[in-house]
Amino acid sequence: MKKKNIISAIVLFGAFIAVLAGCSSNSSSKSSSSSSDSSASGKITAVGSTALQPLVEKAASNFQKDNSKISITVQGGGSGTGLSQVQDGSVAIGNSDIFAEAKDGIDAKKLVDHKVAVVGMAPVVNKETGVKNLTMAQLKDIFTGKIKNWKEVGGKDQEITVVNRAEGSGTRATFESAVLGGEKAVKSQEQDSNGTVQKIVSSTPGAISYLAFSYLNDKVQAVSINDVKPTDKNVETNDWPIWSYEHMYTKGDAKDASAKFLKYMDSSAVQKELVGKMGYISIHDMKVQKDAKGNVSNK
Amino acid sequence: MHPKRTDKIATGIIFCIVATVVLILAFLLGYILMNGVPDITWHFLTSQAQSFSAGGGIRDQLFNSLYLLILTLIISFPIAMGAGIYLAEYAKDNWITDIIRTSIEVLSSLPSVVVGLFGYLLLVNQLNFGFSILSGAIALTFFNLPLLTRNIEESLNSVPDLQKEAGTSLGLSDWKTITKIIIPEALPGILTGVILSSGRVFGEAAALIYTAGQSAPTVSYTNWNIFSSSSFLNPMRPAETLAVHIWKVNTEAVTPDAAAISAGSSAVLIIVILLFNLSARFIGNRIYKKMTAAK
Amino acid sequence: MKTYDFNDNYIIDIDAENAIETDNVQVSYGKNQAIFDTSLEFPRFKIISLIGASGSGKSTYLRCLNRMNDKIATVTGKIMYRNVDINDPKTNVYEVRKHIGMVFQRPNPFAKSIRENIQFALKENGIHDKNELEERLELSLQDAALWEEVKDELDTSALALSGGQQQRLCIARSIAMKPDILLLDEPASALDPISTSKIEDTVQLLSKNLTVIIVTHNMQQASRISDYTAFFHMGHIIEYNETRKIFTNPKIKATEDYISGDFG
Amino acid sequence: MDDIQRKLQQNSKATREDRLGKVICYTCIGFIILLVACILYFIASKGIATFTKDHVNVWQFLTTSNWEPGNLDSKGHPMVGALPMIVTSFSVTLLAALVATPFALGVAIFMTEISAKKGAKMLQPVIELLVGIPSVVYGFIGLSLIVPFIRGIFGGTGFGILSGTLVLFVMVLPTITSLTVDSLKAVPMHYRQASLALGATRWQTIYKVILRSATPGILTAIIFGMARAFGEALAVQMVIGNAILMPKNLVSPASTLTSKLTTDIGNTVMGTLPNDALWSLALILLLMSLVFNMIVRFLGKRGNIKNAS
Repeated sequence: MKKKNIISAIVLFGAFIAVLAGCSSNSSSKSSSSSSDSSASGKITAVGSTALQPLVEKAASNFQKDNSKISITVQGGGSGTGLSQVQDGSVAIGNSDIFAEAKDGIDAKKLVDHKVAVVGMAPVVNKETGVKNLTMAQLKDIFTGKIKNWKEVGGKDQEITVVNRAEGSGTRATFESAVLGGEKAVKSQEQDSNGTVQKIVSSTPGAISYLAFSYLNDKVQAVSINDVKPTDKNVETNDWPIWSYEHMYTKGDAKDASAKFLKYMDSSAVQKELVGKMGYISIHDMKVQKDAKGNVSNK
Repeated sequence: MHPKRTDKIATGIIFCIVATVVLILAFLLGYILMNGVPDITWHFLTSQAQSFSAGGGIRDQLFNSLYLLILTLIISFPIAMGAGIYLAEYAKDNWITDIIRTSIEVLSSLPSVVVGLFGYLLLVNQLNFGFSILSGAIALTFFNLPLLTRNIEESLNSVPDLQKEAGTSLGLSDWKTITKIIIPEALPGILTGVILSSGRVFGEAAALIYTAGQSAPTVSYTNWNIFSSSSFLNPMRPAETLAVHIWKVNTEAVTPDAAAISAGSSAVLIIVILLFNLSARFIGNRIYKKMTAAK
Repeated sequence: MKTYDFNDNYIIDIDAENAIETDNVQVSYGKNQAIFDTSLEFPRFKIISLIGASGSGKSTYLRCLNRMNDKIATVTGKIMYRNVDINDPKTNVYEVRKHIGMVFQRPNPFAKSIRENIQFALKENGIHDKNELEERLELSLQDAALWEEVKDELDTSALALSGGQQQRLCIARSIAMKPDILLLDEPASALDPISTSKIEDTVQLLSKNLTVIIVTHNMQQASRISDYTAFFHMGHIIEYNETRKIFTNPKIKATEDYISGDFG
Repeated sequence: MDDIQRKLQQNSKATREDRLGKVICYTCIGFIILLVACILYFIASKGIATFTKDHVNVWQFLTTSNWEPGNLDSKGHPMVGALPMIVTSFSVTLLAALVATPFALGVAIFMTEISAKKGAKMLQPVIELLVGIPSVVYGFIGLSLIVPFIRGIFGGTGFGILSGTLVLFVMVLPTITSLTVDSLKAVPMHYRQASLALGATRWQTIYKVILRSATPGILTAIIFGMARAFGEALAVQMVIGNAILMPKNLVSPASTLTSKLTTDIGNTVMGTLPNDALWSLALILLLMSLVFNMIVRFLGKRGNIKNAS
């Protein structure tokens, strides 16, 4: 039995080396697997935003029921990863919750944007602060560190704990462009994921942060701004200003399988059903549009 | 002073420490199991995960974790074995050996996120393995290697030199002596090491997010063709493991029952590790007894 | 401490067929030389004991004879066995050890069954015939005076045996290989008197078919069982003669002092 | 006769086996070395880019505390000061090892010297089990139990070095314990017997004989534990607070090298300064663990000499 062990060890080791060697020689012809051709078959890899991942994943699995020849792999990794991967051509689709133009190191001209959903974001505070509404100016002062106690905005005598989002994340970029107007946020805690922020805000007295609408629940207090409530309807008309697109980028125009899948993402099957279930707002329902610089215009 | 008294005090302190640690451990395990066990149902174990509706299970994640573990062991164990034998039997006491030991220790102290990113750039992108079980297994091998190697070396060293002399004096080659006499005797120690490192592999998430991926595509458990992309055995498919699933559910999921899934998955993870632990111990003892004919 | 002149020595040439002989063997551990310039002849089918104080180099010298010092020390000089210099790095050391077996001071049975302990090396050396394996098992255990004690429990672990039994098992393991020469490194020093005498009986029985070279602390043992005796002192061979003569009429003062216990 | 002579001078199966064995072992060890070299090169080349390509001053990188790699300061230099992370990483790791070591020692002594049979049988599986708890789970337990606990006692938010230390303490405990057990077991039995026979009490034996001779092993155990604490990302990230501020005290939010790395790496683009700067953090992490390794080697060697004399 030991002899077998050793032999198998050698064989495996050899195989491992061989696989490594074999694959490294493949890597020169890497495009074959990712941006594959022929009309209704192929392999699509979509990488990037973790926030967008569940939606694309679900859509992909529905899509594949009717298009069995196309196989779609959806992965997270973050918007930055998605954008740089699609720019390198190593994946077919890069998911991002930030405009490619807004990201350093990405040449947005080479990429084609496919907006697939809109996500609204709302400031959230710990329930015990007693604050349900803030003016835009107050919100800005809180996040720039000028207001330090909840009693200054009509709440309890309690120090404010700002929980920001990770620098470079789409959520933070959206929030800062809508709220801070170019000023720098106060240095504070940073968290990357909606789930963790939700948990921290719900359990830390005096905490404030912001979350995508889909993460709002009764554990945290969503805050209205200037008495406008954070609802889908208000986002559609831009009465609620903190929102952004979810993008799926391709390098150049989408081809073949990718094009078919992206078209499916835009179809009412996805937009009416899935997008809403995910807590996103359908791109079809928007009455306004926003460009990469944050300028809003009517559709 | 009073050695007797010191002895009593010291023993008392040690008992307190042990009690504290046991309490912490018991509390942790209790916390995880109490929170999770009520959520474990047959349905939970045998159905697919759901993204945004309640009632999803962890079937694929559980299988992926096990499969990834096995694959990791298949890759890392032989290498660690060879390296362990080298260090225990062939390495001379000089600066080269020093460098080798240092590099193994460095490998073990690399932050998992760095290993994950290294795996991501090298395996996923450069070698074009994609997000796959294979990428994940190789990335995990990076972790596993130093732990296993060290452990194997120690287990081999713990076998008395007399045994080796006995083997060589009979005209057996060093290699035969090592593989047939020393390794069987060191087996229980080696197995403990494998169990320990398996535990780490099982719970690892940060390195896998970027290598094995965070999605569990639907696979068929009846398709035994290892090269088919829908086969559960295909090592080139992306695979979300249980630990990654817990991470994902906790951080980004909008699943209504995320808390329950997370608690249940954690409990399942602990239970699986427990089972694995016990069975490895049992099998190890059996093998040892069989090899040594001890009753 | 008395000092002796190492050049003052008495080494006989034996006029018989030699099993093995060493020519000018020197051993050093790093910078420390442990054996100086040793040339000895060991006649076939005899028992030769190597005696001397602790650290005199007798064990080191013995281990040279089947190249057990390869990895720990530098050995120079010639060791002739069947007209082949087995100390030559080109010589196949594994073959050497098949013909020149060794038993160590402390019993070291494998953590296997009694049967496997004997048969393991045989199988590895290409003997797969069941009958032959069984035959060798029985014969070697009989020669080692162990058969009667263990014949009913051949498949139990060797580790369950007593120290004396384990040592006899180790001897059986070596002679199952049918060696020409058997090297024994203080084989009885860790054992009780009864086990010791059993081993001495075994050794005398064995010498009918093979040459035995035995290192021992125990001078009575040396005088009881061996035909020739070599006295080592501080890495030098001082006297080598028929055992009877060494113990009754040592030629060198150092030997005399050692034997009479007036030493060091 | 001739046959034997011939065999003595020829290679046999055993020679070939040995050669093969050596080749296998050398290949394996070579593979590991290659791997380490690859990773080192990879991290070093990426981490150095910040200084070579983006012209950040190394000294400034290590000693200033302003971290906003996306923005330039008034003089037009990128603001990448990693000091807060370095300080926090060091503090968390050292504190965790400091807290965990006595516990690990106590448990290990209990398992090897005091109740070698029953105690070890009970504790061993539990400790192995703890290694298997994923860091995410530790993180969430930390977030839901330790952070509120610290907040309750010390006020503030509860996030910070202290919470990180406590979480890491539990995480490194099994590592240090099991390695310490190994090194205590490696102390030969006759040391104990000799000491006890001289009339020493059990504690004297443990303290003066066993612990002394196991010192190098115990130090290695601590370092392995520290290594784990150092590299741990997900769990620490959840309880440390992730604020790039110099830690003022043990309960103010701070950020470790790993937590920053984990939080931000997905949001940066390969090849840009923010990304390079993060790799520089990884490089620091690596260098720091190298330094730790060397310290331990040094200590271990001294311990050995002490034992020998």
